[in-house]
Amino acid sequence: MTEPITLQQDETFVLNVGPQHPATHGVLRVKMTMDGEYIYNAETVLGYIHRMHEKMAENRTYPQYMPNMGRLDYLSAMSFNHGYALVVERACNIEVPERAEYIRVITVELNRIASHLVWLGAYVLDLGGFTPLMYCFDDREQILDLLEAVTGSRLTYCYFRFGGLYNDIDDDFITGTRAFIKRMRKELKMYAKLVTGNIILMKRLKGHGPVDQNMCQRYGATGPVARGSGINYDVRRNEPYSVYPEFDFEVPVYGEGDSYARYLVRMEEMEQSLRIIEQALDKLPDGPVNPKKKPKLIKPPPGDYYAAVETARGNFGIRMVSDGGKNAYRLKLRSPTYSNMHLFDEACRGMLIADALAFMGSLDLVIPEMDR
Amino acid sequence: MKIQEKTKEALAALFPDPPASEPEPDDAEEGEKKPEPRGNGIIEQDYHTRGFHLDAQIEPDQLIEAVRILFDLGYYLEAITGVDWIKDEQLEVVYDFSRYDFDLCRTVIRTRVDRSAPHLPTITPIYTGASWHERETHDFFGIVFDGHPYLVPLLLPEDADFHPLLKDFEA
Amino acid sequence: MGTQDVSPSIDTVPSSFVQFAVADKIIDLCRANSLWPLTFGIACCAIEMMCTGAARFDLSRFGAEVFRPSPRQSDLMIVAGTISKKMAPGIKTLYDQMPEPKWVIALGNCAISGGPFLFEGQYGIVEGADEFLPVDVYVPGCPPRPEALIEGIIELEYKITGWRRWPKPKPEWRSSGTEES
Amino acid sequence: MSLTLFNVILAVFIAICFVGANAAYLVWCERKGAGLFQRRPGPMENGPWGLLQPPVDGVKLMTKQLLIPGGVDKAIFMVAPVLAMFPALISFVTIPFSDNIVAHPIDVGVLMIFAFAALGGMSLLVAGWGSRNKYSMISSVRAVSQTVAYEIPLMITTITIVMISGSLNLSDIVQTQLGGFWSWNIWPLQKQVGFNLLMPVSFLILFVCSVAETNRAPFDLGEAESELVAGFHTEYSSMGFGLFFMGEYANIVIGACLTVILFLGGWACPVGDLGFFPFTHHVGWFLLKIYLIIFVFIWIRWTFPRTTIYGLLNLSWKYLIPISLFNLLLTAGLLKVF
Amino acid sequence: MTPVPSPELFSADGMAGLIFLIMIGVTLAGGFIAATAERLVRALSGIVICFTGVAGFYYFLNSPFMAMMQILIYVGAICVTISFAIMLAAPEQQLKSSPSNLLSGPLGFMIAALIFGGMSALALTTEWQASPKTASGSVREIGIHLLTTYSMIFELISIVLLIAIIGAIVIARGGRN
Amino acid sequence: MALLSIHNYLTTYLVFGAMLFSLGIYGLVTRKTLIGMLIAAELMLAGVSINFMAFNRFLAPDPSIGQIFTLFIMAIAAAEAAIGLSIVVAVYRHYKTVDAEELVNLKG
Amino acid sequence: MGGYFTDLFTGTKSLLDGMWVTLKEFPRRPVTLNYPHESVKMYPRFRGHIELIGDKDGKPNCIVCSMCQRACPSGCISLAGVKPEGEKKKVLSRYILDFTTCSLCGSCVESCNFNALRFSNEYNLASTRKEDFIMDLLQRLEEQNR
Repeated sequence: MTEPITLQQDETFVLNVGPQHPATHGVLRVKMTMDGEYIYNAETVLGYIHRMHEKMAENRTYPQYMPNMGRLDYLSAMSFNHGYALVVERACNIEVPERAEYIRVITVELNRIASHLVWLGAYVLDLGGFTPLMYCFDDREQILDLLEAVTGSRLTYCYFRFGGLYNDIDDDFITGTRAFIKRMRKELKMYAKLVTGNIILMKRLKGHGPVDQNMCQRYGATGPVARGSGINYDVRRNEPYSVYPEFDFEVPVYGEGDSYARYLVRMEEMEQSLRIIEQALDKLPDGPVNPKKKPKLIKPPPGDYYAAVETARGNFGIRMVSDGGKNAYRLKLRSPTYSNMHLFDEACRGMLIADALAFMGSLDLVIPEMDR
Repeated sequence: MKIQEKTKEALAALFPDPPASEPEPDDAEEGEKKPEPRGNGIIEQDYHTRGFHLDAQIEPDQLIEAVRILFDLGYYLEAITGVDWIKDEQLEVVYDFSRYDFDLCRTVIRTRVDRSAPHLPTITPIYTGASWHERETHDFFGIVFDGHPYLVPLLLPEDADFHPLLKDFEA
Repeated sequence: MGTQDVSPSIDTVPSSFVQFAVADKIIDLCRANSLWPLTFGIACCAIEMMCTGAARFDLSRFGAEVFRPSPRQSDLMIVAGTISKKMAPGIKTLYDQMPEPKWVIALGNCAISGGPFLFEGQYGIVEGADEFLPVDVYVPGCPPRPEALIEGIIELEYKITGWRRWPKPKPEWRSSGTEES
Repeated sequence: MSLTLFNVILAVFIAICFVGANAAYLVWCERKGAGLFQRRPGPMENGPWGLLQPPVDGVKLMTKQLLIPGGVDKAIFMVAPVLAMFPALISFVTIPFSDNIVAHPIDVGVLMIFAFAALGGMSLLVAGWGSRNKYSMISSVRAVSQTVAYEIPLMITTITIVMISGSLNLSDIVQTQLGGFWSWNIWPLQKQVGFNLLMPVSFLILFVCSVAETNRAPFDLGEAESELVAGFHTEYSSMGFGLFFMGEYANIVIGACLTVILFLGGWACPVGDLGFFPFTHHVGWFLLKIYLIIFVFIWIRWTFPRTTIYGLLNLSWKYLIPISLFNLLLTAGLLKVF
Repeated sequence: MTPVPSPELFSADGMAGLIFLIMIGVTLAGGFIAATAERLVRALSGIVICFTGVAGFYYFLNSPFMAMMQILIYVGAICVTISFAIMLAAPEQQLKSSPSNLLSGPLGFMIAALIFGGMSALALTTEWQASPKTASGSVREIGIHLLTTYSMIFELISIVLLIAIIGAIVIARGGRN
Repeated sequence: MALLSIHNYLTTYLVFGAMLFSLGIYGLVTRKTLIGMLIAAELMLAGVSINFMAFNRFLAPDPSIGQIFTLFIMAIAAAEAAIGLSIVVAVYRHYKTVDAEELVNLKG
Repeated sequence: MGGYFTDLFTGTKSLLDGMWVTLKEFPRRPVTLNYPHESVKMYPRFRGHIELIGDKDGKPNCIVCSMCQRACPSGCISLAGVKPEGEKKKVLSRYILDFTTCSLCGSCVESCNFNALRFSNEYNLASTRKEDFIMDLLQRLEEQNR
């Protein structure tokens, strides 16, 4: 059903998907103009969970703003912690101890797996399968247990500090993580059988939701969406930060540009994350997790600063404008799904509603991160 | 040729008389008493302290041209944002660009408009994805992007008539 | 969709057609043990809500796992997340579309009072679900642990029936020491 | 025939009880089964193993407010759930639970089941229509086109069996499969047709079709949650929804019964005649078989993602119909030869 | 035709009679709705009820096979097709249909009443001659007849159906390409 | 209780068939839309079929003949419905109406 | 034509594979923790709401320096102290935590230099009243000492 269909505008009706709709994973609203079950065009309405993050940055001190990072994208909160820590460290020129860097990478990658697991479960739920969601959440609980033992929270971590971490990890965490890696490898094989190879899923995803490279460039799509379209772009590789250059991992790239390619990219990323964690655990140095000298008051010198990290959904950038005060003068959060979702309108035209929703799921949306 | 130099060369064509290479604007930003608005031109920034490589300040009417250059060089648009310099009575609009390949060059294009009548041309014909970014900037700062096909509030309620990120905004 | 005005008070729960006390009690008991929530997540707390339904915590043990996508078939609205001013009318509509008797749980600090997003001069959020909904049970936390949501549902059952079926477990530390590193 | 009419009334009453109990407890089985497939226990707290959950839900649904959305055609809105439940009930009267337990052994039993299944399809249409909701509308159109598409292979397969048995009467169809499991229609070895390799395939087709006919996952396009909210019953609350729910499970039982009767020997004992009591063991075998089939229904539902409408039609037109047609011809040829 | 003795109400025959009466009521009501309802959706519902009732008559007329076919074909196929057509072709405001002019209502009624009067008079006054049964009319016999005596008609009907399907596709096609 | 045994008389069915037939006629005359007319026509066919079935049951020597006739009627009705509805759809596509009286363009 | 049958067979096989996976899970023990029956033990670093640490006599360690109040991003701590006659140090007289706006970031505990604050292990708070979560920590400390 990929051949283009001439749609007639005079026979259309408007279908309002959302803000409360099971497929939108939150409070996104898409006004679809439909011709039968085909989509004529779709207008996305955002802002149902706009939480004023950028305004809050202007009236909170730099350390006080850290908790917000956990709530921007609650599924990969660690990456956002990392991004914010990076930009402030860059601005104030704070050295991070090596052990802290390694622990950061471990927690970020664990969080990335957790995030992809939620995506996998929710995506298959979108496609109508319920059981994989339960398995994914069960596996995710293992990660949450590990991270909770370290950070004290399950979801909205506020673990990174400028120059270091809230606290060190212990041996239980290391043994637990190793056990988890072993378990997860087995579970990934199970998912491959249960979900990836499933003919129904393949038929639904292969060849649907095409996103090409030109489109990625025009919309600024990053992360698995870009990598599913054959763009070898991963901030961890292209713009190395933290200790990522130390690790041997691959950036999965698939050129098909369809929903299935994005699906495979994420599935493979989980494996690569496991590899990174394993290497980081092996190389984990001793030492403190907080720098010896840390400015008492965080006051970056005036100017513009930028930092980007690779979250589970793509390139997350922070532009921080400082005027030398205790608060940021302006803090812009460049969230990956904001750009990724934007291409939905163009790409979904002429699709069946079922395919369009499968396509939307493959973009891996986290609405609060989009609306900020 | 490294992309950074290429970009710099291409962008330099925008400025008929390149500004003197003295790092005067840089100094101005580093805590001088009189924050003199920086002149147009390109500055190469230190990536390790700033996080980006090229920093070009241009006139609003040069915007389309500059963005077209970057599009042709394979840049993608990361974000558009505004900064309210209330003391200068100006609004700065910042365009962040980055590249997909390993030859990394983050480029920032910034332009300033008057706070009383903020108008800029839209770049949606070049970067379709700029649409939401421009709408968002319109939401937050009230900057009008001329020629934008659908400039209605995106993040704020449909009937919102306030611009919350302006420094003189009060709820 | 047709909406109707329902006065925001829990006293409007219609008493059943059987006017006997025992029958009423049985009906209350049935209602309390068959709370079908609306599939409606807003933000972070929605993920914890999903966790509560998932294998580790399993809301289905209490007969409350039937997440209905349509408000017409649900009894319980779990407001899980920050309510923005743009969203509030929508939530109100959803609440009005639910048939009586219906209950509301405010899950997480955002739904209770605006939570971490409450600051002076804020322009975007509603400060608590109870500003426009009759909230029955509050579950604090940011986000609350899934146990807290289960506790909230038990609390709601207590409110409906006046009988607490399970005692509240006392919190314990995992290791003997209560000090943290 | 009028002499048996009184029995019909009685039988319908019994059928209502049977279907009601079945529908209620199948919901429990579904939830429990779903739980066990998903590493969790399912309903536990209400009664032992949550066994009181169905009555609790039932009472709750019955005492809930019945909302009728503004602007709908009330008569049509109200009649749809009844129309969903009623055909399933009627179909039960002709199902032979054993050689002597059948409410009303109508000569064209197979046809009757199909006829009332068609009536059930009508109810979805009416429900979706009466709701005045775009999701419901799309959903009901989908559900009906799906039902129509899958009736074709279902009927062709059934005709194959009818040809083998030489009767439209369900009891007669079972009678031809007596004498051990090897004489069931599912196996290629047949007294009448000799060696037909396509019989197991044909069984699979019938099974897939009965899954599709009952709108179950992976063919539950009508109530595709992530696309169409709750499908045709989006606007139904209280018992209106409850009736749809029960109707769905009643249809599952019918589908399972049909599968068992046509292919798995109905109430016939797998090996000779093993029963201790001449009366119960047949019923016992029959129930065992249908619950086994229902277990597979549940198992499938909690394993697979949903297909799309075109995937579903593709499956029907590209695979099921050609294969079942081919099998029909083959069987006819074999019948002629042997 | 020999008169049949009236049964007791609470005997099996009596119940059968009662059910027959109810069925007449339901069928007539359905037919009435189908013929007069303002909204096409209701008319469709009416005709579904009516056809189900007619199937009941067939059952009483010793032909369960025809009863089932009636439901299967009329309700399962024809009514569904009609409903699709209503959905496709009739927007909300056109679902209603009122009498086209003042005359057609009474006129239609008069014609209908005339035909009904004539036909029922004919039915009541004619002396119907029953002939002795030579066969049972079972499904098997129908099948044998269809493939022997009436095989020509059977084939023709098949061709008509085929042409109808092709024609329907040809005519209705063309909206989308 | 003579009423309880009326199902054993041929006349009952004949009168009843006539009733459905005339209802169909009434509908056909008064209905404005094509679909409405089609429904009415189906009603008439049902009335005719009942006659066939009744004669078949009470009078005919071989009771399968009437059933075969009714079957044929059903087949014709199905064909008619398919064709009629495709015409309705095509007409609607073309003229955006299903009102029979507005379709003057069809003439000539 | 070859694709037709390969499709059929690989498709069926993939479906059976999936069914085998779920079937293997069916007889396994659920991983569920029966919450009201089994109590969950909290990790030592678990972040509940904060509570005061008392010394041996049950007096709070707090010296009313207000660091926690200043560090809190959402301003949910309000405390006051009185200076009794003849003593140098202030004594805590009121410590109110508005838990409904807390974001559990841990800044307060981190900023406390006098070992006066810690996280409690109350993970299952729920109430029908909102006011229950505006906690008087001093009172809570007294209750714990009792």
